[in-house]
Amino acid sequence: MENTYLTKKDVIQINEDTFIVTFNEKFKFDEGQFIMIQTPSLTRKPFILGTWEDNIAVSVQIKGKGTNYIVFQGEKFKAHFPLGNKFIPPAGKGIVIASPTCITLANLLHEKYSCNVLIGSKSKINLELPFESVVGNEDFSKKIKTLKTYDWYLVSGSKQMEEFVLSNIESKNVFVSLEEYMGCGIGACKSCAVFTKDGVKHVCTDGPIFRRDML
Amino acid sequence: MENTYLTKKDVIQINEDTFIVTFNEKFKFDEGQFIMIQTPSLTRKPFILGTWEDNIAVSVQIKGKGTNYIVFQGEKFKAHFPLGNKFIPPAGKGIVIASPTCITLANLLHEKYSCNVLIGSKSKINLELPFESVVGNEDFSKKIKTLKTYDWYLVSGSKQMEEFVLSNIESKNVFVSLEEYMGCGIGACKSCAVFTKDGVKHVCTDGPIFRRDML
Amino acid sequence: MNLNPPLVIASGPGGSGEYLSLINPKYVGAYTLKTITLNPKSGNKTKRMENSENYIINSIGLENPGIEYVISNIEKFVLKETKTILSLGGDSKDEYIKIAEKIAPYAKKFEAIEFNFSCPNVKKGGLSILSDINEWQEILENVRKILPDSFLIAKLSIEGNFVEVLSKKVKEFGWNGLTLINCVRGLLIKDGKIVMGGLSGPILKPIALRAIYEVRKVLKDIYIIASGGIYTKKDVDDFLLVGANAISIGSALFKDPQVVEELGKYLKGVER
Amino acid sequence: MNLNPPLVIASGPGGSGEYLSLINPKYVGAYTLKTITLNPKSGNKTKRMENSENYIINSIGLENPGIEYVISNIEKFVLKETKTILSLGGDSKDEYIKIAEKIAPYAKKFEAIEFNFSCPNVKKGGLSILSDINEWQEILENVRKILPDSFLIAKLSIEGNFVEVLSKKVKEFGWNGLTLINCVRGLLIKDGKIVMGGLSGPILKPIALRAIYEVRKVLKDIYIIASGGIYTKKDVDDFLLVGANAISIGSALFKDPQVVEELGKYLKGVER
Ligand SMILES: Cc1cc2nc3c(=O)[nH]c(=O)nc-3n(C[C@H](O)[C@H](O)[C@H](O)COP(=O)(O)OP(=O)(O)OC[C@H]3O[C@@H](n4cnc5c(N)ncnc54)[C@H](O)[C@@H]3O)c2cc1C
Ligand SMILES: Cc1cc2nc3c(=O)[nH]c(=O)nc-3n(C[C@H](O)[C@H](O)[C@H](O)COP(=O)(O)OP(=O)(O)OC[C@H]3O[C@@H](n4cnc5c(N)ncnc54)[C@H](O)[C@@H]3O)c2cc1C
Ligand SMILES: Cc1cc2nc3c(=O)[nH]c(=O)nc-3n(C[C@H](O)[C@H](O)[C@H](O)COP(=O)(O)O)c2cc1C
Ligand SMILES: Cc1cc2nc3c(=O)[nH]c(=O)nc-3n(C[C@H](O)[C@H](O)[C@H](O)COP(=O)(O)O)c2cc1C
Ligand code: FES
Ligand code: FES
Repeated sequence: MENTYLTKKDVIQINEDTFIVTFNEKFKFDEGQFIMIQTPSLTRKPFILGTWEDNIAVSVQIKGKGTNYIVFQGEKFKAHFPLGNKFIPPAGKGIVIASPTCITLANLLHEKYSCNVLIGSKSKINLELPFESVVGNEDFSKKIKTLKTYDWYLVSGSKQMEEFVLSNIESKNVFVSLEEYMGCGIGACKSCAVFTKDGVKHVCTDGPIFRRDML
Repeated sequence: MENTYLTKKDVIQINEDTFIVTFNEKFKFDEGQFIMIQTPSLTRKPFILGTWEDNIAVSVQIKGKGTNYIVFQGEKFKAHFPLGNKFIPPAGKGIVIASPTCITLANLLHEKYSCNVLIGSKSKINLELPFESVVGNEDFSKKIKTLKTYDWYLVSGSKQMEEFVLSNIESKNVFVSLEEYMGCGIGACKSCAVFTKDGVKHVCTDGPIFRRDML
Repeated sequence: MNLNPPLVIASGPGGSGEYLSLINPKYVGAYTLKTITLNPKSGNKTKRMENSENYIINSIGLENPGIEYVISNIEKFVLKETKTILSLGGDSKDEYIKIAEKIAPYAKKFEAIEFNFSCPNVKKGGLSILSDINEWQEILENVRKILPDSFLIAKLSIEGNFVEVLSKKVKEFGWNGLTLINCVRGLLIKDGKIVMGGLSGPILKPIALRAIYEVRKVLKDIYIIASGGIYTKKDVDDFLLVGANAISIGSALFKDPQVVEELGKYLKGVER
Repeated sequence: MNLNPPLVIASGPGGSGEYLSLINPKYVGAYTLKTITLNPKSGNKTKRMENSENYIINSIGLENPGIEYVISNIEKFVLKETKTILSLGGDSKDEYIKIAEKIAPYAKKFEAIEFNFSCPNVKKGGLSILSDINEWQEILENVRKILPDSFLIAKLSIEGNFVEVLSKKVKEFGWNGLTLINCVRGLLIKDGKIVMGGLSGPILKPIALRAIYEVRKVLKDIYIIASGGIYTKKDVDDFLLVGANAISIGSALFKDPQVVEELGKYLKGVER
């Protein structure tokens, strides 16, 4: 694990409120891992790691002061990374169903596993994407109902999106990237608990990606 | 009493850390009265009212965020004014001994009563003044010891300056402009107490200027 | 108690009505006077106030002219423009009881009488009247008898005992309301100097919200006036959400007295 | 206790040593483990944490594997890189006494044993162990007997009773130290949802400073670890000025673990 500075390379707008932020630095990480980025907020902020145009990148949706700082103000960030576990998809053809906040991870998985990607965005996407996207709940729901033939599914977006996919796709190989408030990202603070069939687990050390039968 | 907006006209630097701020608005007030100006701080900030080049003006020494805001950021301020009592000097020849924070009051008194003014500044004065000034403690002390012939004295500056004048000038007509932390400026909060021979008084409603025998 | 709007000026910051020269009484449901004690008090030595980023700290020490003075000038203390809440305090059981007896003949002139059991700036062996819970209960019992017809409010904070435990006692002894919360004891070091006093302003909000939440959980039908860091409409909404009946404006007066008009207007429009 | 530097990692935010992967142990005087209870606890439901401008609010609910697990894995819990302080908690007198008995054979492995009497997020009829002061004193008495050679620290906050009153009891029963203060109960409404928990971070600083000031005034020779909103050198200076022997880093870990190195270096240079 590293605890060091990263510097901002580019900011690329995806839709209304979500931006890809690329870094100048290169470091090793596995698909599914995340980073905790320092901002003026009292806690560091977790983001899923991915790639964009050969750079390490996160995709950040503006929520409050911390995300606003990362996208619009900060140039150099203290951060610790990589955190959490590698996502190892089962064999076969998979699809990543993601909101724009997961575009950089989707991109990485797409390149590595040639899996399909479906981006579901609330608002118009302003960026040319190398994979399919739909805008709005209605189109998203329709689309999901047609996706029955994949060997695995990774859903990463809002709770609403995750629940919709879970209740419409029956495969046991549906994986979900969970979000809970994170204080530390390293298993110390116990803020990111999820209650699973095997008892209490932590998104930061046991996840962030869980298979549906765990939940 | 008014509770309204004032707009900044000019900012004129006096020395290292003190600035005259003039306002576009005209309103009635008496010599010795003060104003409470709103800033991002949790309490409004008191300043002695005066004049500069025919404008109503305060002179502001940078102390913290509030004063910094008034001098460098704010353009329009909520404020309530005028507060406190009129200073009515005794008959005869008087002198105002003041730090740069009281230059606008000194100016007003100078124009109204043709009294003398001595400004004692810690640092070099960058502004042409219509009255005498000295820089540094040493010159100030020397000068004070020569001032024995006035009918009245008004001291307005640091506690240190006031104490020095009080202990070097014997006249019963030494008046001191007091400063205590002010929450309200209107006699409500009781934060600005001074303990006098006549019991507890309040700078905002009984002052801000007190004759030495009161203290 | 029926306040329209349900907005109260807090005891202390509002003095004895001085802010009426800066705010429109139409938006004040009731104006609480600064706490009065049996004997006059000249208060603590200065400095009595200081501000930090998100709090004010004060150690006024209940400077007040004493109850006899109030009684002799009663018409000055019963405000014409708004309903008036009288706030009373003391250092001992006897003082609380005596002051209640003295005010009894005039009690009807006030919309409510609030007893300040939580001033962090006066001392009884270093602590407040709450350090002896039995003595405190005797106060509750006696005052209720002495002022049988008054709307009696206890003002509490979070030190001394759990606020929900104290609140239950207040209800048990037949009192009508609670003001939650008073300042919490704090200390600030500014320019190398120690300033001690009670904390007020934004710092109190999450603490006051929780206190009211816990008290409302155990007492469904007591009148609660929320106090602590109320400056904005969101603050008002939050305090109503956790169960307050009215909100009180204290430190916000020091920032901008117009907040009363703004929040008063807002509250007139809110279904209570 | 002799800590060099006099800097402690607070119980809870530090987990059971996880932050040693991010900070240099040279600058840690002692590492306090997250509070352990008699039985394992899975903690409260989520959301367990949220941040606001100047505080963090958490309701972890003492999630921990229980004392038996700790004993079976004792070498994992006694940190190699730094001195370790064990933190123990409970919901009742019996639990505190039993856990003390269980750990007694291993007590020497820890630099000190801290008892958490102030967690705002577990319940005993809605309140903490301090709601019955007599029961609490029996805990102090019994634990001292069960662990005669340990450096015993009581961790208190400002609710339940006056902190200086509780602290005097701690000393009376022969305990060695105090950690002041734990989180204060708070409530935050974010996006229309209520988040309850303990407040930590900058909001606690003026409250903790005052608590330590008051306790030091009445207890000249007890070891005091300051806890509450310590992020900067000025914070360290302020807490030392009011009488703390050591300072503790909790929430600041979440902002920047390097604060430990910065303040640890600073403290190594300070004459204690
Ligand atoms: C494992 C994980 C991966 C994530 N990956 C991404 C990502 O790739 N892209 C993305 O845009 N967002 C991601 N998030 C969410 C992102 O961390 C929050 O949106 C961000 O922290 C908000 O910070 P803020 O200061 O702008 O918000 P605030 O104004 O502080 O709060 C706004 C909202 O964000 C939540 N939030 C704030 N701080 C945290 C925190 N430390 N941990 C979790 N939630 C928080 C709050 O609970 C609140 O609901 C991820 C969250 C987790 C747990
Ligand atoms: C009657 C009176 C008249 C004054 N007239 C002038 C003047 O003409 N020119 C001038 O430069 N200064 C004057 N002052 C002092 C001025 O009000 C403070 O310097 C100013 O309030 C500091 O605000 P801040 O936010 O910059 O400081 P902070 O960072 O908040 O504090 C810095 C220092 O200023 C003091 N201070 C802060 N707020 C107040 C307050 N509300 N009342 C009193 N002191 C405060 C603090 O105690 C502290 O010592 C006067 C004070 C009083 C009481
Ligand atoms: C300067 C000052 C004086 C106060 N005096 C009293 C008082 O005399 N009696 C009382 O019950 N509360 C007093 N308080 C407490 C306030 O009424 C109020 O409960 C507290 O400040 C929290 O609310 P706020 O954050 O809106 O100020 C005082 C507060 C301040 C700031
Ligand atoms: C997430 C979190 C968990 C905590 N858990 C514990 C705990 O298990 N035991 C304990 O004694 N204190 C616990 N605390 C309190 C801290 O040890 C510390 O006393 C408090 O947070 C104030 O210090 P700070 O402002 O530096 O965080 C916890 C605090 C936080 C923020
Ligand atoms: S974020 Fe702290 S334990 Fe997971
Ligand atoms: S400033 Fe409030 S009484 Fe003087």
